Amino acid sequence: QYEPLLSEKDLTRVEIGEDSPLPEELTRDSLELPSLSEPELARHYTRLSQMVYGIDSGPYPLGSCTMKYNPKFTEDVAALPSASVHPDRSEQSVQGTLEVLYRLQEYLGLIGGMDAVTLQPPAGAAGEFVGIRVATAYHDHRGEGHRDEVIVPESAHGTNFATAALGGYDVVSLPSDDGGRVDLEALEAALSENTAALMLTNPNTLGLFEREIAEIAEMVHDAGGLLYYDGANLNALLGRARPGDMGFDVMHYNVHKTFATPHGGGGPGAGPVGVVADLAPFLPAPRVREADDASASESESTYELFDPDHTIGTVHGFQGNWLVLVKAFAYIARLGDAGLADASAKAVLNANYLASQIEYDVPYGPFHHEFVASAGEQDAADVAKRMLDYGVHPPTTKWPEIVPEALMTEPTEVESKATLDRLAAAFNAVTTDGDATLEDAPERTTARRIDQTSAARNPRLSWQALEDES
Amino acid sequence: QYEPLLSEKDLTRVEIGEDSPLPEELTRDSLELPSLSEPELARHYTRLSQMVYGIDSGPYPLGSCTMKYNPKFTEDVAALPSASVHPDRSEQSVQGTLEVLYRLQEYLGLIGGMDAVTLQPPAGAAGEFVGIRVATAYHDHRGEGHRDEVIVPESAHGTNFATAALGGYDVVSLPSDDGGRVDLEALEAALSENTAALMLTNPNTLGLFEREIAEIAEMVHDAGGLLYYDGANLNALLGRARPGDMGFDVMHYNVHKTFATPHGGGGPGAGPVGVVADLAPFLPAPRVREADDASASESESTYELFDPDHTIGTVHGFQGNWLVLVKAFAYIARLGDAGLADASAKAVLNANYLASQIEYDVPYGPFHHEFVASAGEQDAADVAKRMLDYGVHPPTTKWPEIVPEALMTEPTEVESKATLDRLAAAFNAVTTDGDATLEDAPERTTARRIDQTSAARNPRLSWQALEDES
Amino acid sequence: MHGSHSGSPYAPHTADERSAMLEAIGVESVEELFDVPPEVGFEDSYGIDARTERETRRLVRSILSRNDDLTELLGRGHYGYYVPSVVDHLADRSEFLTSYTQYQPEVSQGFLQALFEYQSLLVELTGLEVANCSMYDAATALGEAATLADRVRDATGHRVLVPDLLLEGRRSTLENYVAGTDLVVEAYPTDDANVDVGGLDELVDDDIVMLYAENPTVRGTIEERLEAVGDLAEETDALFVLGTDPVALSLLQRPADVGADVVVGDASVLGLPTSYGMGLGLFATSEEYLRQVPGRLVGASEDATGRRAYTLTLQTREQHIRRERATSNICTNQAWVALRTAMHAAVLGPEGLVDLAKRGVTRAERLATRVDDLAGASAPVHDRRHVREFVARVDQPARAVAADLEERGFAVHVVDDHEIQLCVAGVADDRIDPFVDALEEVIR
Amino acid sequence: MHGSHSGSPYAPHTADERSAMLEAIGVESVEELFDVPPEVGFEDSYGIDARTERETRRLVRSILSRNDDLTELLGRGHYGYYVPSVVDHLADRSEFLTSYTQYQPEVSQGFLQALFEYQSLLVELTGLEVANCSMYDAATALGEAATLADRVRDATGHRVLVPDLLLEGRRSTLENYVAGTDLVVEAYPTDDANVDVGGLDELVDDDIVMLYAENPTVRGTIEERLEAVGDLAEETDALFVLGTDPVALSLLQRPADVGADVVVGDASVLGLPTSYGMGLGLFATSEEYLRQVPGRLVGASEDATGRRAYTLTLQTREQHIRRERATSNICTNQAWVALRTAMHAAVLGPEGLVDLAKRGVTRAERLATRVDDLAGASAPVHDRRHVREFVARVDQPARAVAADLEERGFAVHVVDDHEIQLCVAGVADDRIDPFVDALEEVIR
Repeated sequence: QYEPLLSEKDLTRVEIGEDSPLPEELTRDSLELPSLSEPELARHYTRLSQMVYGIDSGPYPLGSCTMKYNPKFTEDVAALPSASVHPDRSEQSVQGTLEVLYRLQEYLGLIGGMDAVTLQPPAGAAGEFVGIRVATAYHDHRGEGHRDEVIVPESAHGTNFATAALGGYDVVSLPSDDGGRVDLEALEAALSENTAALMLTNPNTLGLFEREIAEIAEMVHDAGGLLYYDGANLNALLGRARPGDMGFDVMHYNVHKTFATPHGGGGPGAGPVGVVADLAPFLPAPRVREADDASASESESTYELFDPDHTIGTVHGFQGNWLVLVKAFAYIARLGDAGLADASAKAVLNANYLASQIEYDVPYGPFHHEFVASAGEQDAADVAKRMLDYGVHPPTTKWPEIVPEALMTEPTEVESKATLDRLAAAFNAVTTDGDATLEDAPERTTARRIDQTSAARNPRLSWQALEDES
Repeated sequence: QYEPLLSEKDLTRVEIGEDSPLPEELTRDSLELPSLSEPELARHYTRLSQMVYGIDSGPYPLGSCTMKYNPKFTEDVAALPSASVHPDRSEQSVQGTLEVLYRLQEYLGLIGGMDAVTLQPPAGAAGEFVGIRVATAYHDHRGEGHRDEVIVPESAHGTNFATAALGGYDVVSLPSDDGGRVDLEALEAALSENTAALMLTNPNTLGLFEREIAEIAEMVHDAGGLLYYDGANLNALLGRARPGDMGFDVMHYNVHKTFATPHGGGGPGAGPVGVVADLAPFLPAPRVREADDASASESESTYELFDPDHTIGTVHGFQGNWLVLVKAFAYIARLGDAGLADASAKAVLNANYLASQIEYDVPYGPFHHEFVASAGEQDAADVAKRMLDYGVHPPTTKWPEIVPEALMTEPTEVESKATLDRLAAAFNAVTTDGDATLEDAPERTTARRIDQTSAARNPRLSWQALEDES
Repeated sequence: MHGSHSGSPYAPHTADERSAMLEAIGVESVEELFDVPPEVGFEDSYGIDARTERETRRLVRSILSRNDDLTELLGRGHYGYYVPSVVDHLADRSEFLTSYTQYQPEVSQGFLQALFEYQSLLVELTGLEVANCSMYDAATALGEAATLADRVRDATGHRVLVPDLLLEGRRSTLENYVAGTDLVVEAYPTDDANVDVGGLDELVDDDIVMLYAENPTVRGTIEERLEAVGDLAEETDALFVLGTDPVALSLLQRPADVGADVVVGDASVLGLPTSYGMGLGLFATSEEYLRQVPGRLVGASEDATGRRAYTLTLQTREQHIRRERATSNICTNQAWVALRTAMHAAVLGPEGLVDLAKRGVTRAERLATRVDDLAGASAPVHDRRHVREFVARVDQPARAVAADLEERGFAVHVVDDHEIQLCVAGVADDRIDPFVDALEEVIR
Repeated sequence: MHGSHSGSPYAPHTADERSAMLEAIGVESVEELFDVPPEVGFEDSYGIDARTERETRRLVRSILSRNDDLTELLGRGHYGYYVPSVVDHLADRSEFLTSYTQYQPEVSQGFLQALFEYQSLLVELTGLEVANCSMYDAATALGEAATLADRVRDATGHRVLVPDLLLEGRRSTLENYVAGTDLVVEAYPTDDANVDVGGLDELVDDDIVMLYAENPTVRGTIEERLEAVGDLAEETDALFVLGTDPVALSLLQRPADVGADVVVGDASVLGLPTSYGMGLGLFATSEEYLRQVPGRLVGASEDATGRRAYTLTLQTREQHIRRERATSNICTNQAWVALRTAMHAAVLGPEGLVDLAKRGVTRAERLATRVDDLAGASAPVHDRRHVREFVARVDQPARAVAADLEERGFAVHVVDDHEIQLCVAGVADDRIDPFVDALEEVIR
């Protein structure tokens, strides 16, 4: 059932007329937008929502995205009126907000094994950028500003490459070894006096733990570089291992992945960054700390903002995605040690179980939280489309490229065995579908296969563009 | 897509074992119910919700049900933590709740032209019951306990008949005149010294205003009876006419109809009752009033509960559907005089416009908030099923019986012209559908035509009954 | 924003549209459509100001802020169990909230299935075969049980026996429900809060059509001799009606096992927080009375393709079909609360339900022991097992104790001159110590 | 309730299921699946206690209750406009909230359409042809604009000019974004809070790749000579980047009409209440730079049956395809906030938007007049037209004035030793009088 664009329901032009409080040279002439009543809008967006597949619709095993169930109660805490404060309030008047932030910094430090945390980065890629900027500041501070290379494994997230480039670095791509892990010889060759950092995720994008991480860390450190941990896969390790203990110097956390804040159709997330003590002075400003309060007799601490000594400044106009951070805090406070460890245990159990149940070839292993199957002779993108017809969301496709026609699958801990079986059945059903079926898929969805090529060739990015056309 | 019953997903039997704090003779042996995780339940109920047509899905012109858009903000006020209080709290500690109730009593009194209001009845039918019980108490009090008949027009809501019977009255059915209104001669004939009350709704179920209401009131009063107003159709009259001014002695309000509280899949609603001064002493206990507060200097009034002198007692264990009442209060406070009058104006405009656009015969008129079309040679129930295929909710069918194959249609004020046109198009499309199509309808819904007969012949009312069968 | 300035913000139409509509109707103005004779017209105004949404929210918030923020140790038929957030979020989905009675089952399958699951929950809890999908509350369910008894029992019988401790709201509502029948309501004696079986036996004769007992009782005691009550009812062919609730049922004796014919009560102990008494009337009975059941029933059926489908069924019992011969006048009921109750029970699962009920016993009895240890108080007053709540004796006047506790942030029931009642159901664990401290202070 | 006792309450599996799964995998225990060498394993615990949902909610509520309940007259880039309830209810529908980037458009049409409508809203507001569907906030959008300038302008240019009054958070973020390029950020002078066009002219040369101005300015003044700024940019082939927001744009000059090449700003002035600075980066530009735009774009297309359908498009600009040659590193963005912004704008409609903007002018200027009337204060400091906010001079030290106001329940900005800034955006009408009274008291 087609839902018209708002502009197809109404367009009303309002002239900025004589009752304008401003002289006309300071104003626009008119504004033309849909003018609709609340009931009409409620129906519009209700209908649109029904054309969206979310976590509550079914399994969503997008590899590397950690699509886990978002507990409803965290929405309630973020919606508390007391959570709605302006960032320019005096510190004294927002002690509650500062306490949440401080406690979350502490939680994340514990979980990552890091000495200092900033909550400012509004997303994982922003966290990476902070990491890279901190690395630059650190090297500059030590008089090693010449380091202009960042090493990134071939199988890394695209953001790693893009972030390094945004930071002004040359990217040195690192091939994998036959087992799908970092090739130590290649690493040795890549490292030099120009190495600023190696960016890794562990387990890597194949779901494999980099067993030689201690040696890797030593090599990078010996070369004078820093070791960066991409937190995208942290959901595999809660209660089992900490990046700080592995020798990582700086890491980001994806709270929308590991700590179950909603993905919101693409965001907002949050990408806090943790660092070892040596790097703490370079973190973005401001951070939160307990104040040395004269009135120490009080049972409640007082919190204050402070700028790290050699701060890189800010990477956000204010202090990041507060409403997301408070949900992450609530999630961690709810689960505690036992819940977090259980989440990772079941995430790993689920990934391995699902891998054992599907008929597509699954190279490498053993896996942690995700695995990458190969669609073999089939086109992975077609496989994904066809899986939609079986009522499930498909995995990430065609990446990492180390596996041909990759189906990168991360079921997370929230799926029941019954759902994993249903998901496996969907994978397996597609294995026997013929080319024609695959190419025609999906056929049971709101929209059938969408023409991406013409969308890009003839970009129509607004209702105005559609009108111009017709 | 079939959604299994919870019991088809899991059934877990928990034994009331040795760790029970009670001796086994005081306990059951075991409890067997589905044991599912929050993510699984979120999906279950999300999926179930998607198989329900609500106001936010599209037009819902169920005649006599006044399915209007439910403003979202009233949910927020009902969800305020301060709204969650126990009914046995001291009056002093729930002044906020009492003030809302008092103000709502006042609002409803103004809107109905009534002198006293009780908010206790939890639904319209419960309101009717209060009205009937109050009438009994009133007559008894005056030594006229012999009055044992309640007159109800043929076209009245089924609840009127059932309520009168529940109150112990013989029901005297009153035919309509050719114009669809009360037949005054028949009324004259029905009235006697045994008449306790006449129950009317105005506009009546055909959407017609009982123009001779003043005369009707006089006749009933002359016979010593009371005139009861069924508030189901009050949405037609806001700002235009008040039952009290027409001579009604007692009335109920359906806050889920007139005052936009959600219908909740069948309830809860609320059915406050207003009465003229003579009947006030008989209302249910307790009611709310302003206290004669010694500290009169305060700007805020103090409120207290009191029992009317000759109260009929209670019709609810506590004080009715508070969470519904607070939404009704917020709705009235939001709209005010102008908004309420506009709601009725547009409800009447919409009904008349829609009536003018549909090709089915629409006898009687002019209409207020609703009209009754006739499906003619078609079966009204089939017409309704077929309308589902056009994506709209059908009207009430086969009632009132005064119109053959009735299609009782009440679009309410919330529908736009575009939606009314879509609704008319759906009606009109069905006029040309053949018998086979009608009998097969609906074909585009979640479930196809459901077999009502076998459901009633072989009642299976629980998952246990389904299991026993298989 | 159509109409936001001077009309309903929820009613659209531009001036152009209104004109077109009037033209189609064939009138000049909306006024013409109102067929109200001038002598009964309303020319005045109500005097109710319109407000913006924000102002309205602030108004209600401001008024409700006059409610004191108390920890409620209140029960007696209305309980403040914590309702998991997921229940709010799912039940508030507008498809559920804004739909109405499932007259068109083909587009209401989701709600029907949820109600079917609610019925099934009650079937398991009660052991009876039939549960309807709601009455208004415990009191009205009790009233409906009496009219059922009136219909199904010997026409000569007319006595309904209820415990002398019955809550006034329930007794009075019951009396209103039977006012149109020949039935009379009489109280039987209780012994230390439970049924005085001997005393009851003396009252029972063939004129009894209904015998009502509660478990737990209004004083929180667990009824110990339900089988005996059931036997008495059976002997006299009276309908045995048992009042209880889903949490109690998760642990206490199954009504079917003690011979109950009808189970009533408030099912919203699951699903709703304290709501100033808003409830959900539980009504379950045996298959024998299926066609006499009041209220709505959802049944399983098949659609035209043979697939499982749900529908309202046995509607010929209902007022919209049967009119004055209906089994009840109920139409709008508490369906959405039933949905919430089903959801809450599902979130708890059988383990959670049993655990919640068990904690009701252990926490109540533990608190009673602590109160008993205080100088100036003894508890429980009744030498019985308790669940959720109990009566305590205080040396000080109970009213003054309650008032002093209220000043300290706690609400309790006053039962008698020197008796208060304390309920732990909705009370967080960490509020118990402060309560005991406050009680100790005020009863000194 | 699986796993609620000692594990994650959001992860199912009974013991039986776990056994079956382990068997299928071919291992004895979950531990075996963890391929973590002991030397980097974590044997300790974090020391974080688990809590029930209720306890967790109470914990957060208790902590946040330490935030004072103040009326915020705060703005400067973050505004507390009232967000209609319907926005919360619709945006919180879980399909929207719990989905992710629309990699599979066939099951994401609803979100894509909403984002397409968001883009269209910005196209109308800015007059530019292309709007992406979000950056993080105004500051990061400004940073992205600079990297865009770096890509599209003469490779030899390296100067970025920004107003000397630019908010520190924006300037610092911009500097971080250009740290990996040759660009340097320089400030141009302002004159009474607006662009000093003469002073700017002196700074401009062919080495300028980007010229940034804001309307309204950080001090709430309306920029009067945007055409002149646009002309200067055009003369030097610099990218003219204009910072603004959707409410301001509803009334103020259309960026396209003054020659803006890129519009940035915080679009969450609609859609979010005050959120401690959480925002929504608005990014619009002309078609010329389409293939250099950072972030996601939704385009209209057709599905296999020829029906209109929406999809993410031009993804070859993005990091997951183009890696180090991407137009930005952004992946997760602020899509859900964009949805809320689109909804809020739709609820207001064009009339409501224009009205909101107009009231921003009249209410700010009216408050300035009232403040000016007070002894010990003068306002506005800048002899300009204002929208939403303005700077006031106070004879008393500004810091003390702000602190005293805070004690009386009002939060204001301190701009300088004797300057405070007052914003009316989110302030209810009936809070203005009390504020003026409080201000009068504290500046005496």
